[in-house]
Amino acid sequence: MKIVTAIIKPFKLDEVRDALTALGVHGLTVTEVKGYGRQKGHTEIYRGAEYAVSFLPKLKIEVAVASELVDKTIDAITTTARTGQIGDGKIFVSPLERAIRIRTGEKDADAL
Amino acid sequence: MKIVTAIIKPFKLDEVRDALTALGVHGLTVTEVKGYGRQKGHTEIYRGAEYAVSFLPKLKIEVAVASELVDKTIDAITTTARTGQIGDGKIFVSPLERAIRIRTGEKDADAL
Amino acid sequence: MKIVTAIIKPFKLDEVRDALTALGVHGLTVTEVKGYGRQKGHTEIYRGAEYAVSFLPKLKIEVAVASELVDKTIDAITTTARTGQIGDGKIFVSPLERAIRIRTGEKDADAL
Amino acid sequence: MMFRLTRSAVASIIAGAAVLAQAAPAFAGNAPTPSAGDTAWMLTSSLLVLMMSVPGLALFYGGLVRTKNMLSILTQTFAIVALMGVLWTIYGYSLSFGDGGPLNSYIGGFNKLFLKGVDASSTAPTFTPGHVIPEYAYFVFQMTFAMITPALIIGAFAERMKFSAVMLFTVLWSTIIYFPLAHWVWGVADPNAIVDAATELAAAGTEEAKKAAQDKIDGILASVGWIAGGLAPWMKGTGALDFAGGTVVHINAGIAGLVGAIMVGKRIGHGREAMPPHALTMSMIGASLLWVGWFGFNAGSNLEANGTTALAFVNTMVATAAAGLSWLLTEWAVKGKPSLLGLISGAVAGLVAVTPASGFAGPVGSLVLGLIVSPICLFFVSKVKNFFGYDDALDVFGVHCIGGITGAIATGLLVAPELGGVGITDYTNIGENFAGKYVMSTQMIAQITAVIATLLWSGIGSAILYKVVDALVGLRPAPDQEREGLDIAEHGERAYNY
Amino acid sequence: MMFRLTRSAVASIIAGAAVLAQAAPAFAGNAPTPSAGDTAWMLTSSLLVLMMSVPGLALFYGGLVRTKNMLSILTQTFAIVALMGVLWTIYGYSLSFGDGGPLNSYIGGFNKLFLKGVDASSTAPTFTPGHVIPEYAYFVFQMTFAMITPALIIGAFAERMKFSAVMLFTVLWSTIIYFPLAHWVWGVADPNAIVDAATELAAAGTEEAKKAAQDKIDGILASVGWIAGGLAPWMKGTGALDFAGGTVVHINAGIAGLVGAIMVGKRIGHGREAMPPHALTMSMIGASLLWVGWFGFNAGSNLEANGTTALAFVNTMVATAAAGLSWLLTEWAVKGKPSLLGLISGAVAGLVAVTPASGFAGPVGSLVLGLIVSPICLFFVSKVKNFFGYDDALDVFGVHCIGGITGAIATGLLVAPELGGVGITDYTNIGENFAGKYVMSTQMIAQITAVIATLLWSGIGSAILYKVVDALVGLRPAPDQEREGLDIAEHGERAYNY
Amino acid sequence: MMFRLTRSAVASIIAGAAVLAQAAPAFAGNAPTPSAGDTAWMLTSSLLVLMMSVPGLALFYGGLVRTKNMLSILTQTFAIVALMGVLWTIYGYSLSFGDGGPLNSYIGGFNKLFLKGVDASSTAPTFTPGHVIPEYAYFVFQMTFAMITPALIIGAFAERMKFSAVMLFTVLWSTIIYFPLAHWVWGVADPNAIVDAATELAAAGTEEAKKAAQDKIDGILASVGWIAGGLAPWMKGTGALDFAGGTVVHINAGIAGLVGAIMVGKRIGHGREAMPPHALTMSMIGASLLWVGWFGFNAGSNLEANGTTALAFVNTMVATAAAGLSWLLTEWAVKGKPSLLGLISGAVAGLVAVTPASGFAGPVGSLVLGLIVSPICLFFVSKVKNFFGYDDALDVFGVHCIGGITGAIATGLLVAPELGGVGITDYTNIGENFAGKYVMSTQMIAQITAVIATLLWSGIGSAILYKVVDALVGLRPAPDQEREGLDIAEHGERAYNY
Ligand SMILES: Nc1ncnc2c1ncn2[C@@H]1O[C@H](COP(=O)(O)OP(=O)(O)O)[C@@H](O)[C@H]1O
Ligand SMILES: Nc1ncnc2c1ncn2[C@@H]1O[C@H](COP(=O)(O)OP(=O)(O)O)[C@@H](O)[C@H]1O
Ligand SMILES: Nc1ncnc2c1ncn2[C@@H]1O[C@H](COP(=O)(O)OP(=O)(O)O)[C@@H](O)[C@H]1O
Repeated sequence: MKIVTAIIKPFKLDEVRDALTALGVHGLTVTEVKGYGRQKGHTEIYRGAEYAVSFLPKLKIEVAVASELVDKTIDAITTTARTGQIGDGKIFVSPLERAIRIRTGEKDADAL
Repeated sequence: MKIVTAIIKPFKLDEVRDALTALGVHGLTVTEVKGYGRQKGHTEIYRGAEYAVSFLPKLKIEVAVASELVDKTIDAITTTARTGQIGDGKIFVSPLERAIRIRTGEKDADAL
Repeated sequence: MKIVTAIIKPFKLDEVRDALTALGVHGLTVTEVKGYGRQKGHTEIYRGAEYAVSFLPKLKIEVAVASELVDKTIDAITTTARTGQIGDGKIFVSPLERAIRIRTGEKDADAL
Repeated sequence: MMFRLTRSAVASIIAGAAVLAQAAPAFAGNAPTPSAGDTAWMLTSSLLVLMMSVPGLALFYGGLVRTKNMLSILTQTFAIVALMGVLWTIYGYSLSFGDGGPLNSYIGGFNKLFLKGVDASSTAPTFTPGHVIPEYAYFVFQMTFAMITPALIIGAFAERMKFSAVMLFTVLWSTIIYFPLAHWVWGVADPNAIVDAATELAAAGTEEAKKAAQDKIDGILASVGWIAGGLAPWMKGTGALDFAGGTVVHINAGIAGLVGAIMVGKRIGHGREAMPPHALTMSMIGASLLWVGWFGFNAGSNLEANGTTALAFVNTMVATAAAGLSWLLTEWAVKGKPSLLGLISGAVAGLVAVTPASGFAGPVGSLVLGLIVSPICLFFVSKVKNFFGYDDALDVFGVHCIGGITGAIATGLLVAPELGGVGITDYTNIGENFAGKYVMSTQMIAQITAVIATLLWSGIGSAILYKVVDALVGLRPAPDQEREGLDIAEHGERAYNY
Repeated sequence: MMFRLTRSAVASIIAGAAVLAQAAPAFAGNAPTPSAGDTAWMLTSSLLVLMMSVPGLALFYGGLVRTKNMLSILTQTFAIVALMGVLWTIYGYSLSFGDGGPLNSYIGGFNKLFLKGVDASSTAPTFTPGHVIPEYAYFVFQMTFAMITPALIIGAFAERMKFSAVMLFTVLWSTIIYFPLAHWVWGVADPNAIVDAATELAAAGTEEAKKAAQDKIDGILASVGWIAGGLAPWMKGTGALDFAGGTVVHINAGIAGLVGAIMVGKRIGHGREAMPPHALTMSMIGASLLWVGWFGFNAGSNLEANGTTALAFVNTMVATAAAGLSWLLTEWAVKGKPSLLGLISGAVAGLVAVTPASGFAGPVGSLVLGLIVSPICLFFVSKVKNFFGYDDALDVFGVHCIGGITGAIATGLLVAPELGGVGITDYTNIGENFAGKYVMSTQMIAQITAVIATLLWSGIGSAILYKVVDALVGLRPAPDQEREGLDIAEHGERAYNY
Repeated sequence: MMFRLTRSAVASIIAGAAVLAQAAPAFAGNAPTPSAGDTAWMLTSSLLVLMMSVPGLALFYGGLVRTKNMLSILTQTFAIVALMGVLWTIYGYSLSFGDGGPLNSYIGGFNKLFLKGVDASSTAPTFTPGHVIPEYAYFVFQMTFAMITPALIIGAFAERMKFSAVMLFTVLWSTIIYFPLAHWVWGVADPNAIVDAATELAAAGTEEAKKAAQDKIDGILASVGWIAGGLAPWMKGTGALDFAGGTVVHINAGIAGLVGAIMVGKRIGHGREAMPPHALTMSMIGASLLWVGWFGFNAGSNLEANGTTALAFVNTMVATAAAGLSWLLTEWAVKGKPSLLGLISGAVAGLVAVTPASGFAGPVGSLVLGLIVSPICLFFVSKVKNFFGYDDALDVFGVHCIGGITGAIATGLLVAPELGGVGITDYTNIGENFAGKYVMSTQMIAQITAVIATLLWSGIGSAILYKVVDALVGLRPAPDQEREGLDIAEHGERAYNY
């Protein structure tokens, strides 16, 4: 199993979620994050003071999937989350050794 | 070492925390997340418009533990976080290669 | 590639970010988290009731870096985020198998 | 801003010997002086209406948009208020309440530009012969109405119009639509003048004296706003009743909003993305302050602090309570849950509906009006809006225009003494306390004329002005900017940095 | 709502020839007319009291609950206000201030259902012979009191009662507990009637004339609320002093809240989970608006704008400042840190305590009252509450009931001229400006009677009503719903979508 | 608080026979009685000024700090208000408005400690001979000014001063700086006394009678605050004009804030870390309530509800609108984006600038004043502040002190009849409605004297007091506490627990 972590633009969430459900991914976890990268931020001016805001609001999506589903998952996310502009985000894949469903105690594949 | 990540229902935090401390886990990190899964959300109605809210508030707990503690940790979380209803959440275990305590520079086991 | 995850004190963010950019790390993702550990919290009193607040605000920084950059990254973070007081935080290093840039589809090293 | 004295008001006046004594000189043409009580009430009312706009309306609207557009609502509202304060002082007051000479039935004049000739001792008449208030008080009370009306419009095209467009539109719209309309409906004759002339008539011995006096009366009654004086042929001299601005303020702003919402187009993601209110707490604060401030709007419109003022106050209280409750219960029955948003939307609908009726209807009439207006508005904001699919973001049309029409029509009925109303007044009838004759059919024609005239003038006029603004500065920001939110894109700020 | 005229008030009246002149006719039985100044003040006061409820109280309470229950507090408060506005118009006013005929010492009558017989020229007496205000102003001022009182109760069982239960309870409680109690305490005689009768008595030549006049006086004094008139045998005709509602509003709501908190039970997680206020900022706004609005509540209760009104205003200012400071310092000393919540809780405690005393005590007396009430309330909300372990979520009992009792008792002392108070009034004593005789013992008996009567009537009555409501619709939502929060479970909305 | 009657006011008075009739006795020395209308207005004004402080100013400031210091601002503001309410009652009123005997030009006396000798029938003179208001109303109106002034200061050293230091400083500063200064500027003669003496003079037959009367006049005019009476040799008897407190309130607080900001030092991270306002929504609510409440501050300062009151009201409206707009446009032009913070900062700057001029200037003069004050203040808060690098956190100096100075100087010009001002008044000139002689040069000298005197007295005095406080309790919290935020460190609470 793998944990697929994607950093995306906030307004893309619903599309990505739908694409993943279509794949048969039954669940995911979303976190509001701030991203720093190539994408330029904006400046805010309060009376005298100017602030360069380089951290931009992004969403982090974490999906635990069976290894064989990883590629499909990546495709689904890339296609739906892409706008073609700087700041679209990243996808990271890390190993997942075990998964447990708290309610039932089911393990690994059954837990997803 | 492993990173144990648990998605739980918010009001279970204190119980889980206590169970972990009892195990001798000295620290953990909590993040507010939104979860999508089998658990049904609710609908909100604002004047005309209806919204199906499918993302539910959850807490993500991350604990770095020595490998031998993983099972105990999982048990502690499952038992305390379980309500038996859909939406209780998941536990994920991933490999952790290194850990450093910033204050002292202590490494790995000593850093936890 | 590795994912370096650091839990730091909030007001240290800018310093850490600058140190990393100096290293040539082009991006990172920040999450507001609550940390529980050795560092004592404070008590809040509302009319009659007293609450011991043991969860303290921290920032979680996630950086995907090429393996050879890991040590430099760790040093950069430790030196800048350290105040020498309890609660400075931790650094965790986990394996990262794949990375994709959503915009271009670039892979791994090129994606960072 | 009623243009006819309610009989009860006169009654209560006649009753008080002291007051009569003070009123007497007026008939003899001496200048009456303002009473401290009336002045205190009018100043209090003026600041209450300001409070309706900022922070009231700004919060009511602001809470309903998404976080990223919060400041754009607050800035637009506050900026419109500031802008109108300046325009009103320079030429708005003069165009609305100045003397239009031969054109007086359609527009005021330039005689009061920059408050020319007005000082601390100038006075303005009330609706009770022999009573006046400082003209400055009248000027500033009317200013607050000119401030809030354009601010009401922005809710319709919230989250997607450029700030520059909003400001430019406000300048044009207030000048070309609002000031003339205010003159049509509120450009009325000075009761003292009528009463004096009528007194002459009564006293006139010779025929030509009679004729002279009669001509004088006719002249006075002819030189008023055409809706106020019922000057359209089919109105037969019966003017429309609008105690505090159902037509000039609410129908006017409501239709201008609808047209704007349609012409600027839907918000990106409308219908697809969820756009829940970002802070209902703020909307509740706003609605509450609207309610509190509205007493200045309605009861202040009596221009005095007397029994009729208390009546307008009671009506404003009762209709609002009834309408809030009625929306809550309807929603509870229909959608299964009683929501705060429904409750406060109902309260606002009640306030809008009772506005034209507040000084004419009786409390029980207002209670009924409140109970019925909510289901009507709810039907429009849920069913009608979805059916036609226009994006009236904050339901300016559904609540203000529809609620305003309901109130304007109802006023024609509820003023009837048989329905507990205060009846009609005729200043020339000095014998019987200015009692006038109420005829339902004629009155309803007047009411409907006022409604239709407002819908046409403001609807068509606004459409043209939006086109002009679009041509000059463009109505809409770039899609990316709209997506990022107007706060950062247009104002370079964020509402919250928690 | 004081039912006795303060001597100073009379003094200031007697002083002004102009006023006397106006007052004179009253003695001769002619109808006095309302002054614009008094009318303006009463209308301003009415909207201020509305502002106390919405948004004031709603925010003060709402800020103290958890995010997930914010809207439930706002909705309950706003809905209760709307509901009471309707009930008050239909029958509340009649039951509270109508004529109860033979039962008049216990309850008003049905003669004013739907405001029967009231129009813009109707007037209500004030506490100065020869003065009146429009009855509509009196009606709506009293309405705002009926709106806020039930809203005060909800703080005690916040976060855990069904909306339907709250609404049903409000209907029953206001009808069966509040309206009668208001009549007991505020159902007073028209000063003009007394003075006229007393004048007759003075003028009476023959014995039977004397007797007739005396009977008239006795009749008038007998047909009042039993607490107001001191009609209980042990009260010996000395009525309780409650200038603005310490008993009817605060003790009444406070005890009803305590009973409710106990009967509905503790919140899930009470004592185990931390339940810090979700937005003290909102509570601070609420407390501030309560303070601002409370001037309408207290100074408005003088029903006129005169020197006594200014006294009530000053007392409200001074006691609140002193109480806020006193709570802050006590907490600082005892708990080590001065908190905002403590400061605003103290201010509210001061407002509650000074309410019954505001028109009777002197400023220095109010200063002292403010200083002592805070430690008393702090002791109840921290020590007593924890000791008994009831879950009075927002301390309605600890602040309103205890503060109200402190104030009610203190009023009996602070009214004493030796303590800077204004003394007692006796309208029959027209010779010496209605100077009355103050006897501490009798006065204290009257005060204590009022307190105990309120505690018993409201305490027992409320207990029964909660049972009824529980039987009919159930008091409490399902545990899951309570855990999810009432906002989503009951209203289908969320307070914040940042 | 103007100490001269504006001619227009007199005019409007003289006009009304009724009023004259009432005024007449005053000249004969009889006690006039307060009118209900004036009393209602003064009480309304008092609560409006309270609303400016809490929640107005607290929110305006609170929204601009970081989340972690929100409660510290709210607590400091509310606590200062409570503290000043107590001090004012005990000795503040006496020191400011009591009789200082031989020292009367510099300080009031102890004759009114604990409101000695004041009761509900005591009255205070207004600026119209023959008019009075209840002294309690005057007392409490003035109290609200003493409450807000020290609260204005805290914005300058926000986020970094200990609560104990703030409280101690407030006690010392109000006692040693504010009360005397208030007496200098607002310690004026009773118009009735002057007019009575002048009447005697006119009537005086014999030489010594003339002399006696003249001496009386001179005596009265000499026993006033030195700035009010123009008693400094170079002022030649021409007092400074400050209608509502440009010097006493705004310049005074502004300079004290600047000194404090410098002495306590910069915030940790100032210049390096971004410190954006945490909730501009709150600042907008605050600014709006400041505007609404300011009508009590300015128009209330006329102490009556008449034409001049309406003028002050209009000026307050117009200048604020113009200044808000002007800041918005300047910023738009200079920085490229029109911001909400700029808009509301401009509005506040306009309110500050028009304060001293509100009852003297004409509406057009106020319009111009509003347009120019914003660029001036913007220049100070952006350029000057950055140039010198002091950390005036919330721009108390840049907006209140600079805006106050602009207004104080402008008042000297705008009062000129040629510029639409109301002109100067001289109570001894009873023949021509108290018309006085305006000489620009002398008037400007008086204005500048008032400004400089305030800057020196408050600047130097405050510096000493900060040193004293630092020595006694320390000004600044530990760095860690400052970093954690004053809310938790000092008050043990958090503003938001979402
Ligand atoms: N090395 C990295 N480690 C973790 N997150 C990163 C890294 N680089 C970028 N990100 C995240 O991806 C987001 C988008 O990256 P950015 O460079 O702005 O645009 P693009 O994705 O088009 O390259 C950033 O806002 C950040 O949240
Ligand atoms: N495949 C997944 N990857 C990541 N998080 C998941 C996944 N499936 C479920 N979750 C998280 O677990 C939570 C609970 O899952 P859900 O299916 O609702 O109930 P249950 O845990 O009883 O199966 C979800 O809200 C989501 O946050
Ligand atoms: N075992 C752990 N797993 C995950 N996070 C941890 C763990 N231990 C500590 N942390 C995080 O590190 C932060 C600092 O740890 P703490 O023990 O308070 O001080 P120090 O870092 O000086 O040891 C904690 O607030 C928590 O967020």
